[in-house]
Amino acid sequence: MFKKILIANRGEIAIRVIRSCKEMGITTVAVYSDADRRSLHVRIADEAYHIGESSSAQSYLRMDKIIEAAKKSNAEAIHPGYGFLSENAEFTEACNKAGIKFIGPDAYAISTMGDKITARKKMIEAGVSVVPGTKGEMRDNATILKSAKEIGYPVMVKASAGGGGKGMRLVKSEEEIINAVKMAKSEAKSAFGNDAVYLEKFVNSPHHIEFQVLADKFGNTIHINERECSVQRRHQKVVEETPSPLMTAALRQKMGAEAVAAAKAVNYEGAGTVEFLVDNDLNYYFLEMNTRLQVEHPVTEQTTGIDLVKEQIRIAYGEKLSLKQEDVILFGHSMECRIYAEDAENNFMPSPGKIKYVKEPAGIGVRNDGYIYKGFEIPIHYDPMISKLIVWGKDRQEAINRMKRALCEYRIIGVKTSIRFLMKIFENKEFIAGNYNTQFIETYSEELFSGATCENEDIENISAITVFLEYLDQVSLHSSTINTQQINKWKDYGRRKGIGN
Amino acid sequence: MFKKILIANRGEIAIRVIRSCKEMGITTVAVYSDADRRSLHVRIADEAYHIGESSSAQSYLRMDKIIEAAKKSNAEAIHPGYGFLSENAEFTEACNKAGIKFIGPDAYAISTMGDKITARKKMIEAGVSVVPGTKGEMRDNATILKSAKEIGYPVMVKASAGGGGKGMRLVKSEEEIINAVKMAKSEAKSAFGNDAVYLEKFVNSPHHIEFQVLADKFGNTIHINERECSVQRRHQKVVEETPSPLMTAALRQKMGAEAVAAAKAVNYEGAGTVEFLVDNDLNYYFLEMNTRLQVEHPVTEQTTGIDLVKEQIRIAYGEKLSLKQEDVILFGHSMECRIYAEDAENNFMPSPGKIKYVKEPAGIGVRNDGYIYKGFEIPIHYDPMISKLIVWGKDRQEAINRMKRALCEYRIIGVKTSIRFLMKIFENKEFIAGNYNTQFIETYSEELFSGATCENEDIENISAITVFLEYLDQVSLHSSTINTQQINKWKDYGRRKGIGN
Amino acid sequence: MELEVKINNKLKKLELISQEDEIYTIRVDDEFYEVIAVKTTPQVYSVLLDNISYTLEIAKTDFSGKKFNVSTKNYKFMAKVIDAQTKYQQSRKQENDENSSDIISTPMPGQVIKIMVAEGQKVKSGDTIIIVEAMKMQSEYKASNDRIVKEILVEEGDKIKGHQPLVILEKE
Amino acid sequence: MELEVKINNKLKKLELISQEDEIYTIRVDDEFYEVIAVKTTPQVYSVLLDNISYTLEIAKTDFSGKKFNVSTKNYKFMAKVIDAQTKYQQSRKQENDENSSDIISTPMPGQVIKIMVAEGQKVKSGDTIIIVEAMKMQSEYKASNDRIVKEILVEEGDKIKGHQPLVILEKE
Repeated sequence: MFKKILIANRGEIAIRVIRSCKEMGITTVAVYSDADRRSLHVRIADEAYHIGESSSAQSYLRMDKIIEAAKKSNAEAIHPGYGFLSENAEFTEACNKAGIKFIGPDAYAISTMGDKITARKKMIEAGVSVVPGTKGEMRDNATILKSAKEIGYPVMVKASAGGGGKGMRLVKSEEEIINAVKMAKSEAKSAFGNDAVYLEKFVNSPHHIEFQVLADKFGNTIHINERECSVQRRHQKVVEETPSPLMTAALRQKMGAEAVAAAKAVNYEGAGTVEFLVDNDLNYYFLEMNTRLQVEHPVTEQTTGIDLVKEQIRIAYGEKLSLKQEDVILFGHSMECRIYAEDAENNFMPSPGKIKYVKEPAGIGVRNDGYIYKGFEIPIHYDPMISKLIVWGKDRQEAINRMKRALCEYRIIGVKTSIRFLMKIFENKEFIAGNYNTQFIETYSEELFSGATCENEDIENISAITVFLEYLDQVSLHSSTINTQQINKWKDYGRRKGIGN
Repeated sequence: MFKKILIANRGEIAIRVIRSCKEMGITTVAVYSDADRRSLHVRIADEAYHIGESSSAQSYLRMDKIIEAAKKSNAEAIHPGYGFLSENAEFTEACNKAGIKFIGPDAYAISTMGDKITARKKMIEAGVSVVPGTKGEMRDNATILKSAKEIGYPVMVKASAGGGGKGMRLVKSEEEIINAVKMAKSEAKSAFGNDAVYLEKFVNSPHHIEFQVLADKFGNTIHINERECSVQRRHQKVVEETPSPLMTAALRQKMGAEAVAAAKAVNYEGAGTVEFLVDNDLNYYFLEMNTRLQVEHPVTEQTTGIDLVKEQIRIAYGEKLSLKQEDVILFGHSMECRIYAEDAENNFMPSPGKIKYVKEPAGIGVRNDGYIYKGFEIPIHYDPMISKLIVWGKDRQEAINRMKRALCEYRIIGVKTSIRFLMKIFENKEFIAGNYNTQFIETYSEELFSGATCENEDIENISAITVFLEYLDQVSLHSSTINTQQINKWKDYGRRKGIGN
Repeated sequence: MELEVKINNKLKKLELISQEDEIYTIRVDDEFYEVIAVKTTPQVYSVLLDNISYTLEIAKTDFSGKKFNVSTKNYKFMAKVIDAQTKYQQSRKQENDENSSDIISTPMPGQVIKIMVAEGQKVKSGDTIIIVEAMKMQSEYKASNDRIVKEILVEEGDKIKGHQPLVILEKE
Repeated sequence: MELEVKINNKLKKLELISQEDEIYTIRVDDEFYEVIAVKTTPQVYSVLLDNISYTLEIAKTDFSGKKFNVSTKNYKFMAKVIDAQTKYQQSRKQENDENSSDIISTPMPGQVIKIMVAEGQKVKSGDTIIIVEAMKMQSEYKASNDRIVKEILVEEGDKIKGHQPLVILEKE
């Protein structure tokens, strides 16, 4: 096995990876930017290398610095976590060149899946269901009109190199299509330097369901069940769970097989995720493949007993998968909440700052993968995620009740958080019933974002009383009450000693 | 379901119970002594009642005060936790009289299992294997000599009402037996007010293996696998795990069936534990039944997905068991360490005191059921347990590696703890191989208790450097460096404003 | 002992009537509360009122020791103690406000991305003054009245703290 | 800046050679260490030495600010800073020790169960003076020399703190 691994990431995911390395007896190397000198991942790792200034571009995205640190520390492999360099084909090649094993798929798999038109083509070849749409680029208006008609309105115009909604357009009728394609091309050109766009059928109010896959270098590829990630805000996942409330055993088998086919089509190696859109009639369409570990991977771990980070490392080391498809179980139900330093009641403004108090939830069925501590200042430079709060329950109802209990135990002062907003999701009747799709947050926005105004006079008054007591306590501290008592005790002791003489 | 439950306990187990109540939507009532006003269970509960002075006898053992609190708060049921009043038949009857449901078995089951001679008789009737020995009291020397000869030396003399080793004697030959019985009777009389003793075959270097059982009031009784608790120090369990490294599926079925028979023999209701001694030839003998929740119950929860506290509450409410024997699974491996405030390197002297710093372990597969916080003063009046640290792994090896990782993350300053001692257990080769019995700690005492002297010059020097820096920091604080800087910044701002004018 | 505490925007008058060990009788406006209160750690209070258990976490928000964030199971409050000193300062501040300058600042730390104005420039209500980025999200800070830019205290690219004055506006 | 630090029972001489931001060069006896050290919170130091990461938790053990418990991944130390003031006090203490009294105290808080002696009584080395209970475990505290009981400062049943003087013995 590897003796030493460098983790090219920060925050909770760096700690998540380090923990599994430690359990495998592997020495861990952290890297850090200026802003992260006090970050927990630096302390929990065995070694730590400074790689640059605070901005990501000058630190966690600097391939040269990271490879230099790996060489200096004699790390044999690099785990990229998620984000940063985790889906960067160039970085995997740089690692190869430096003789360091990149823990993830090869450049071919990353770049094929990274380009949407190429990925679509590959998936169609591999027999994976894709959203009906055009196969390649569209050069003339006649082709555009014909293709759109074949697909049937409404259609989506999408950029091949796209992401984050850029170069994406919803077209409802024939009149709009030519102009929409023109606009999308122009946007795509400026955003990605590539004006290729394609047309896709618009899937109305879909579910976002993804399959975790594992593949070794010997071509053994399995899926490890699905995750339902339809609770999204602006395409950002908020709550994830497994199993999906929508899933049936038959559908899982069918979709799982296609996820495996998708991975095999690009000779995938490591852990990856194949994302699908699923409509209300349970038609499903390949959306994209994420060629790395996902933030929501723990819900899969909790329900299958598989440590996905350890599997990644074993695969990267060249081991054969120890699991066969039929060994994968699905035990109970797991859910994850992403806890962010943001002001949910104020349009989710980021809320960086110093943690003045933190009490993390614990106890039966609760796992909190975090990295903050009291006194830590959440840097302004990176993603504002504080932790992933994961629960396991024997069924969905127990998982929901446990998540509510855990959210209730979780107390953070110093930054605003999404905790109260999340609590409302777990109190929403349709969510509890398992009836939700990607439109969920929008549909119930009024309920979910209702300001938590306090209607309880007692609680206000008790808060006022507590503030009053705190003020009194401070005043008495300044007037040295405590020191006086201290002195009196010594006097008392002296006096008693005196009497004894 | 019950709307409100009073928890007649403190510390980690009170919090453990409250968490499951919260997940069931049940309002919780805590009770507390003078010493526990700042204890976490008071804060985490919905309500809290003061029940007396610090000593247990004046608070947590005061049945009248606890029942009064239950009545005042309109609690419908009382959960006793473990220890204190949890195995007190008188208390269950007092609850009955007050119209409050005691969450546990009835007085008959508690008192039958509480008296060793009566329990032995019952078990023999029920066909449960017991250690070969005398059936009743021994009135004359001839009977004693005859019985001992039948059993075969060495034999144990045990007090019927016994516990904690009092009134217990190992006899190796015929010459010693008469005197040993006389001494044991006298000790038993003064310790328990009851001089009844009996003889048992001495089981050499046994394993301590126990079975968790659940029984509803309709007579449905099942077992939920075994727990191996052979790592003991002076009859105190230190590390527990499930499954037992010794267990086979066939033996589990046989012993489990006897555990169920034992529970049925006393019309058991609720959660209980049937303890067995197992010798190296896998002969097993009923030891005793604990008619309450055990400290080590979480390892069973982690490997079966069953929340035992919730099951206790459902059974007490009169629900039928939702599980059948064939529904009980055994998924992966779980281990528990008891973290104590004690000085393992100094004969396990209790080490109460103020917690100056605490960092609890977390992450994949780790559960820490605790109750301390920074600034909390562990009271001198009660059991010095700080927390139960529980891990789950897909197999025994992963559980061991995870426990080592978790123990390594666990940092406590202010009181001495057993953490380093525990770490050595998980590094012992025979423990790792699963070859251990109740003699384990004694056998390896030299290795396990070896003082952790630091051989690393660098670490000593870095510690010295850190102390030096801390000293410098304090000196500079006293000379108000920080305040000066603060003032300078304001000056600077004022100056800049001034220039602007 | 008597003073005022502002909870969010509600002003409450408090008076300590009596104290015996951990039992406090306190009047809040016209109601009397008997609470058992202990400070378990420097930031956490455990308060029992009629045997109902409340936990309140409290953190100072500035150096005055009079402004706090208070957090309970379901709510968070901004709280402020108004004692004699505060009242005096408030009365002085009101005078200053009469011919005051507007100070543009941000509620959180970040980085100055773009300054849209120059010193001496006239701006209208709603004009963007400065753009600040934190955690990859940019926010525009606008003038709330017609003003003149008196002074710009930062440069583009500067790291800034929360509540730090960035741009000072004044009436024409 | 130069002083002595005692780690358990080893005395080490330390000197701060230079400091630039978080990089300290410190001499320990005859070895030079260049460390990157930050205090992440009031009790935790993160120290990097040759890119190896050490976390040290530190807590004061008394009010002097010179005695600490230090905890690292695998070890715990008692540490003591010996500065000029300490040295002066030590030299004075030695004088006192010449004709000093023995003070019986316990390392932890507990309750006095039984006092085995009376004031004025002669005791021999090994005689039990007092029995104290903590967490249901009783401990006997004995005289380490032949002495006379000068003063008993507690009564049976008293709650006591750690290190509190309980009984004072003196030479005949």
